[in-house]
Amino acid sequence: MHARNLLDLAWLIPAFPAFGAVLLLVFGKRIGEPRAGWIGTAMIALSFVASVIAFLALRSLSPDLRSNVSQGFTWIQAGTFRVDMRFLVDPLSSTMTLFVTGVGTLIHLYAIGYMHGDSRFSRFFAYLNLFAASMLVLVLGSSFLMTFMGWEGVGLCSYLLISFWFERNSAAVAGKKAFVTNRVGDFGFMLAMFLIFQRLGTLDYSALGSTGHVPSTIASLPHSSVTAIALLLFLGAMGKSAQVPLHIWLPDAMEGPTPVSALIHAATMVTAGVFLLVRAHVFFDFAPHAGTVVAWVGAITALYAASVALVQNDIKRVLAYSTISQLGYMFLAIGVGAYSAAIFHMVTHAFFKALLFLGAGSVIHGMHDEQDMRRMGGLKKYMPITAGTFIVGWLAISGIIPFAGFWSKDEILAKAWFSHNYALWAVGAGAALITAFYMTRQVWLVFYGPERFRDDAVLVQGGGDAHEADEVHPGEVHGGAEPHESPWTMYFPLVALALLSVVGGFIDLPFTNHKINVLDRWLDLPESHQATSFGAGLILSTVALTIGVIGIVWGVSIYRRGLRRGGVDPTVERLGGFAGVLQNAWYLDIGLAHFVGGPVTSFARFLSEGVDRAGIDGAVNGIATAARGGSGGLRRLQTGLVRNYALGIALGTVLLLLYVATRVTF
Amino acid sequence: MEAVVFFVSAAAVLIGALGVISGRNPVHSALFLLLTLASVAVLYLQQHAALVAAIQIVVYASAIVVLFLFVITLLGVDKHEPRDDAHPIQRVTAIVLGVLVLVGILVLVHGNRWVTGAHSSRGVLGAPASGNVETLSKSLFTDFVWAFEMTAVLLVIAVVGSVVLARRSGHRAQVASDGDDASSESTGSESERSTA
Amino acid sequence: MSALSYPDHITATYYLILGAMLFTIGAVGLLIRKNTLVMFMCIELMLNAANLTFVSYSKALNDISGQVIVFFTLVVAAAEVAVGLAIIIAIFRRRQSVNADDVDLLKG
Amino acid sequence: MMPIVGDLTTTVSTSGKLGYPLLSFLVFLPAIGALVTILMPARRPELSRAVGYVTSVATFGMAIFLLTQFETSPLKSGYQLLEDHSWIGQLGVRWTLGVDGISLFMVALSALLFPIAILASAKVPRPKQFLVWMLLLESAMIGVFLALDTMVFFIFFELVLVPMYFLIAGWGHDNRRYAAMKFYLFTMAGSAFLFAGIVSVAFMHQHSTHVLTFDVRTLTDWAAANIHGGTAKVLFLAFAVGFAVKVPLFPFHTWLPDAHTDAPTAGSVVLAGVMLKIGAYGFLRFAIPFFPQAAVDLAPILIIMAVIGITYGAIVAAMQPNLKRIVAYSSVAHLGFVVLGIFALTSQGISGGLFTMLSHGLTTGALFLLVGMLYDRRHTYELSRFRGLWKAAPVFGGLFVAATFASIGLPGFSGFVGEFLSLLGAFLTSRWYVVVASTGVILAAVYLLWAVQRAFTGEPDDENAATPDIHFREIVTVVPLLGLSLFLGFYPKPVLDRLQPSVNALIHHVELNSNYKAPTVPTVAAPHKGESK
Amino acid sequence: MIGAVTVVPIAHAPVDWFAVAPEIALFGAAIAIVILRSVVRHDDRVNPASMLIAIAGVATSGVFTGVQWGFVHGNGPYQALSGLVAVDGFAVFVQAVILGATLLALLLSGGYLRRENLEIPEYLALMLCSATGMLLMASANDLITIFLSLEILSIALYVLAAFDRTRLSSQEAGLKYFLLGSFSSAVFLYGIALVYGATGTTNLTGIAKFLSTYVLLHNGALLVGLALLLVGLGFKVAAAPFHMWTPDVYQGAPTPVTAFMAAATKAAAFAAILRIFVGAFRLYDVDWRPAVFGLAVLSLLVGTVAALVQTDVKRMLAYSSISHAGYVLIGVQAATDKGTSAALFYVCTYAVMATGAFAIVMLVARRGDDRHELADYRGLASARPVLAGLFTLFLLAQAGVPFTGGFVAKLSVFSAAIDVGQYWLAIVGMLAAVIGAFVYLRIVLAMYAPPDDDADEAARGPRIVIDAGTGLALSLAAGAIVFLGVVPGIVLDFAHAATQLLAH
Repeated sequence: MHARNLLDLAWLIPAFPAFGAVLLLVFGKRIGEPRAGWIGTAMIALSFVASVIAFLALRSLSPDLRSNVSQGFTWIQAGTFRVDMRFLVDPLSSTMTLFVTGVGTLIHLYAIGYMHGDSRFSRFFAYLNLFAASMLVLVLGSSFLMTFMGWEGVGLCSYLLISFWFERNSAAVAGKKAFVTNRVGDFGFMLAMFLIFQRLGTLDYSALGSTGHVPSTIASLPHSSVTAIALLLFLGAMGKSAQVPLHIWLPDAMEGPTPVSALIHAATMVTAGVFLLVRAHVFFDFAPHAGTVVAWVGAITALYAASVALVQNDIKRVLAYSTISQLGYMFLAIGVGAYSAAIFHMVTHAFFKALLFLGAGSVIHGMHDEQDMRRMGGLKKYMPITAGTFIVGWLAISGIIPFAGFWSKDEILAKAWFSHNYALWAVGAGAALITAFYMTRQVWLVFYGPERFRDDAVLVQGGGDAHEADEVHPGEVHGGAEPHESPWTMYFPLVALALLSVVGGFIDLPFTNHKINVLDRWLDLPESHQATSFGAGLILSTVALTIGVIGIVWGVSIYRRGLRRGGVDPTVERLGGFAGVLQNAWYLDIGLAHFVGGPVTSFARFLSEGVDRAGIDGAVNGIATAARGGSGGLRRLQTGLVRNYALGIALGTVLLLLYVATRVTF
Repeated sequence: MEAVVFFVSAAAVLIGALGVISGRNPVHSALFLLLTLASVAVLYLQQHAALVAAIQIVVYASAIVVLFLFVITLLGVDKHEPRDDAHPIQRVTAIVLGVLVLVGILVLVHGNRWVTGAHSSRGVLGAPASGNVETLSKSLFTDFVWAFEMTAVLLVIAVVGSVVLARRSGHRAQVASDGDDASSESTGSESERSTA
Repeated sequence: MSALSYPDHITATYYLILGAMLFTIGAVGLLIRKNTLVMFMCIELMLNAANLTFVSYSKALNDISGQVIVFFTLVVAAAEVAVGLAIIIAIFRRRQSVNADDVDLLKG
Repeated sequence: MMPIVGDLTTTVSTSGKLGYPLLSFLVFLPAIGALVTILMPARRPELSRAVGYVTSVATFGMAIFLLTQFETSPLKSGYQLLEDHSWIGQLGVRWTLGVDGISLFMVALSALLFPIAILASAKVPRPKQFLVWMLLLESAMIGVFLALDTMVFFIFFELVLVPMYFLIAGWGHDNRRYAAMKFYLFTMAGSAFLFAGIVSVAFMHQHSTHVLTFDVRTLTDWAAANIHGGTAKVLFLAFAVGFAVKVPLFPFHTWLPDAHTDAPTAGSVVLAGVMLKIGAYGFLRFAIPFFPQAAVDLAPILIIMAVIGITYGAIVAAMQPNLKRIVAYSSVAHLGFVVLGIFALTSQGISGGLFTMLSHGLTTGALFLLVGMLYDRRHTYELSRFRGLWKAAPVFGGLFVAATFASIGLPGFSGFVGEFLSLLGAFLTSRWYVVVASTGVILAAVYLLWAVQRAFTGEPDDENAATPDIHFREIVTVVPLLGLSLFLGFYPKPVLDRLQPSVNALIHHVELNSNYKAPTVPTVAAPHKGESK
Repeated sequence: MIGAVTVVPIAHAPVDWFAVAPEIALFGAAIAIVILRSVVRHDDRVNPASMLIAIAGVATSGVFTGVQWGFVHGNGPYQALSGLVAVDGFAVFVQAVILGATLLALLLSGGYLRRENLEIPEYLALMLCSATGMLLMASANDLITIFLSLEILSIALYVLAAFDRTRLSSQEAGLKYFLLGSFSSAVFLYGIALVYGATGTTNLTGIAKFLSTYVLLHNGALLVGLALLLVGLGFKVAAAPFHMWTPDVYQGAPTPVTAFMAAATKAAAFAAILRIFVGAFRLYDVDWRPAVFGLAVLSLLVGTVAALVQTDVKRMLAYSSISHAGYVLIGVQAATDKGTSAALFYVCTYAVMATGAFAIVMLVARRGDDRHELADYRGLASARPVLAGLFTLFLLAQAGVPFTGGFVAKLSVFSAAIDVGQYWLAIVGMLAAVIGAFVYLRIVLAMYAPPDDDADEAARGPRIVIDAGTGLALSLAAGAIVFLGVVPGIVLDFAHAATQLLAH
């Protein structure tokens, strides 16, 4: 029971960063440049320690008791509706806390160096801490509503952090876009909660049961409402986790400082959707159709984003689209019922994508805020550590054994195959190939080949990132200055994450021997138990590996010599006209803006001008005008001529007599 | 016989009335008014209202009409009034409405249904010959004594009012002498007569 | 109404109808004449119409009060005349006109 | 498992418990303050101000005391601290005051907002007159919520207009006369029907019982039981029109933007903070309890109007070029949530509606205060004139953004609790309307964040850069509202617990007097392992 | 002369002086003033003296009224002077209202006459005579006495309206009022004649008795007569469509006279209407109620709408008095005790509101009584805050704002209408009140408009002087308005009791 008492202290995990956030928000100015960063980092670190303790305490319990709801108080109660402020610690949430706080700590540390000299340095860490707190509430919440609270909290922080440099209009717009798009998802989430409450009478996770026994309330639910709940939850997840078509905010989110991109828009927040669906997997167990939808949306997202990533020139945008693509994999996994695989990929992805982003950040830092890959090249010798770690991340994401990415991606594809969704497998594999290719392109453009950052000859030709031009911090230095390696606060996290990206895969090796795949057992989530033969698994893994290798080789062969003359990108050249389509992200964003945004705006204008001003207000004022008119008429009757007045009296008399005529008894 | 008298005087009444409203010259109108009043008095006599008829002649025919003529001449307005009408529609509407009122009254109160009231609620009429002098004066000083008193107020108002109004507006607040006398004497004379 | 052919006996109805006619003529006169004095005369006509009606009713109802009312009406008429003519005179002094249509200072 | 439900109209305790008429004090204290202010010399404004502060703060203190005196328990659903004195015998009007869960927090909110509003308008011209009107307004407002005699309610309902009219017309902006007149006439027109309704009910009662009374409790019980069918519907509509104009519901809202835009800051705060709630309160106190069946039958109409209000208000708000108009239209949307919740006729819905009333008072009040400060600095509301204010005035910007998210209804702020509950409650009875209404949560983000983006982000030009940051007095006015909103966002229980008994009693009353049955949800005895030990 | 020889013995009916004491007291004062005026010629002390006499007369009359109330309350209502006069609560209430209005009007007049330099004694005498007529009307129980009192009050008012000979507009008002007034009273008289023929009597009680005993197969004469009566009285209360004289006459007449006309005349005329229609012809209410309904609605609409575009404040108030007539008619057409008492209360309240409002108008008009434009009220609030405040009070009361008499008055008439199931009439009334509110608020806005727009408008012209009498009148009116609004119970009970003590 000692362990439980420890677990009841789970509220401390979000409490540390929350405290840090308040502290920095209020006293940030007085605390000042370096210290604020350290305080922030310390808070999240403390929270990491707490998570570790919680993890150990949980592990000490027997598997069937590994779920503890901490003490708390009633948050909202109305009628039979009741939601408590409690924290649920179970394998899933503790896994999440571990990597959220872990990665978070590293990124905080990194940010100290990266944000050096920013005018709102302390504010930045306040936001980061607030984000960490919200994220932890999200994962630790004991009910949908608690999760939703964290959900919105991270949304808020992402808004604040994306538009952290709000002097840049593009940043402000991006922040708003992110929040609003997320709101579309939240719309689904809320409806899902309403439906769940109506059907189950509570929003508490405990009502969802646990693996093994499913509550009768859910088992007996009409198929339609289960599907509805599942799909509505998925809508929420789509918003947060940037699935097509709600992905549009994520690329723009790169307006935020790089640590933000790494922490929020790669490692943690965007995976909240995955977490939610896994948390509520029971609904998907009962709604196969919903699962199919999820899987296909995921697969399409994966392929789509990968294809777009092919031709991006902004170092961060490439990673952004790659993130979307990887998230697609996770949803594909959930769709085919491979929940633990999804979590597995989520974790590994958190490692290597954070690594890649921080690496990119380090490059940008070293290049004095240059983000266009066409102006880079051959940086390996200027920033060796960054390069080395980045390459690790590259191999991981490309699915090269034994790096983390290989295991998780391979598991997902295998699960797709064994659940007889061969089409899904094919799409996933295709996406994997493209991924390997564009990552190779990035690595070569940035770290190998000729150094292009000195000559300004490379003209920036607009494309997918048309607003590159204003994508420059205040006080950017162009060319001239030499690239340099980043301070240790920045490359230490790189190294750490690189290590994780190497070993991360081993927490869940795809062998039937349950001694080895720890995560799977630890999470103890229901699995789609198709016949998985070791042989077939091995073959699939080999195929996946070869796909990765092919992609890399192909990429290297093309980008060995960097760009063509005049800074022309060979891929773009090869794709010809189609490149434009890709650079504009299949025109989805523009299309949405044009075909949805346009009509909506004009409709809104019609409502406000046409209906409200002219229609309703007009009607009201019309009455007034009419009254005035009548008044004027009556006034004209007052001729001032006594005989007219007498006439009026006579008229009245006649009217009265006419009325009398109706009453007289003849 | 009765019928003859009635129709003759009725014709006179209507002719007089129409004359009043059609005469271009106010003096003519006044004279036509005299005709009407006189013939009405005849109709009073016809209906055994001798005293009323007498007063009609004395007060109306003499005093009032004379007063009218006096004023007309005093103001020297015995000239034709202009035919042009500020609101031409007025005349037409007026006549239409008039016709409507008349028709209305005649139709609504048609035939022999004019009289539906209870009979002789406040004193029976005397014999036709008596002209009801006694009866009238009796009820005047018994049943209607209060109404009779009330007329006093009317006359005071008439006196004071005409005094005030007839003053020349030039000098105010102190008693004027001229226009004052004219009207006050005239009203005074009536008051004597009607309170007799 | 009972036959307008030469009647042997004149009922109250005749007088009353005459009264109604007189009343209407007076009213119309007031409406169509511009000379305030004449308009005033028309009012007298109307009052007479009322009086005639009263007297006729008093005969028909065999009730004296009808005639008494006429008496009071005369007094009222007298007072009205006194005041009314005074007003007309006063106005005439300022305007040199008894035309009702000239009196339209107050309007709107 | 409906909690134990008390009776809607029974009296829990009278002022006898207290020995002095607390509620009457609450009503009269500001009025007395106003009279004292009148006596103050006009050329010594500081005296008037002092009186204003003292009175309003004292009233607030009494309101707090009222909160402490209010008894809470599932059975204490009726009116408390009752006072009852004869007033206009001939018309059967009695001076009856009482408070229950539904009115309690409206009173508290009024008492809270007035000192703040007065403090916020420390620099108005002609402060003496201003304060007189403000204090009279406070009196009337509190009276509206405490009156338990329908006619007394109506009297205050009408009386509220006058000070507000003068505040708008006397201290408003460019178009103030038009706005004030529109506001006055609009509401008065609405109350025409309300009045007809009230008097009709009273006389129907008189004709059948030969007792002429306007007492809410008597009429509630009698009308609910004895007025049926078409009559009930017509009367309900008569009430509804009066209240719908006040709320304001969709087609009747057009006075609101003008009134808000041209009202002085204090006026807007009070108008949005308390006055709009009178309408919603009226629905809960009169329209629904008097005619439960009619309310149930006609609920769809009002729900549709509410849903339209939510979406329409938000969309139109997005198009406004004027910052204050945006906030004004946001009120239309928020009050839409209130009415939606109320006519869900579920415990969650009504509680949510009431809670939204409270939190809207806080958040929108804060927004109006901030917008007002902006006006003090820049003398315009035009969005196009603002740019990069966040950089120019960081604290101000931060507070504004905070208020914005509070208004958007971010979890953690009180707005969320209210809106979530009312949507949830409405979902149980009318699902598809809620699906539409929920888009409001998206639209709210759109128009408010768009406004923030246009006014606060970007690089400020010289004019904007010169905008001074918020100073202490202003912080004192805004922070309490936001803080309270935040507190209630995390711990709404104190409020909800006091609402619940009355709300449940109301629903119970409706169920008893109509064919309506509150929807039941499966009740999982949710096992809280943490609790288990 | 005819029959002068025969001596007719006339047994004088003992005159019940007590029944008519109030009227006699008032008329006595009038006579006294006339005599004093004609005796004392060139002496200015005659002015204050006559003013004192006038007020004393009103006071005495008031005392008698009070005594009558006590008597009626104790011994119940009765009829005096062979049924020409009714001594009942109704009469007493209305007389009290009339006397109150007269007192206020007198207080206003003193300063006004001095300011405009007009003959005070004659004026006072006429006003007292007119008031006497009104008292007579209130207690009259016979169509003849009603007609006579109508003429008394009207003829006096004709003169009063034309009293200011220096202003053409005043004389014009007099002429218009005279011509139209005598026209309408001629119609009224003819109506009496027809009713007399139809019922055989002019005594209201007799009529009621007759109608309750006989069922008329042919009600033509009765109804036409009734209609004509309505025309005559509708003219006096300025109900549409017989209202057209009102704006002109109210505007032209000396302002205190306007106040007197609006307040007292309406009270008296409505007393007559109530006595005739609700009292004598109650049995025929199915016939006359729709007609009155029509008049009410028409008056409400015309009165409020026509005032919208007015810029002359005095005219605005004139129009509003038309609409107020409409409100009272709402109470009348209910034809119930509730309605009657509501109408009485309304008349009482309106008397106070109107007098107060016109008092302000009188003051603002300054010497020459011609500054009535809205522009003349600009910035009044800053120039004379108290005056502006009082005017605001009176205007808001007319708009029917709570805690003023106006609210309770409207409340009670609408209640009466709803009580008889006429919801739409009540709602129309309320909506008319909305439009009316616009008119009043326009004036208020003008007063509170900062003087900077249209700067010297307020400054121009001599400073506003408030003489003692006017000040007293204003404070009395203001007090009464608030009193009627806050504790209306007393007066309402009074009005209610009055209807109960109606002599039948």
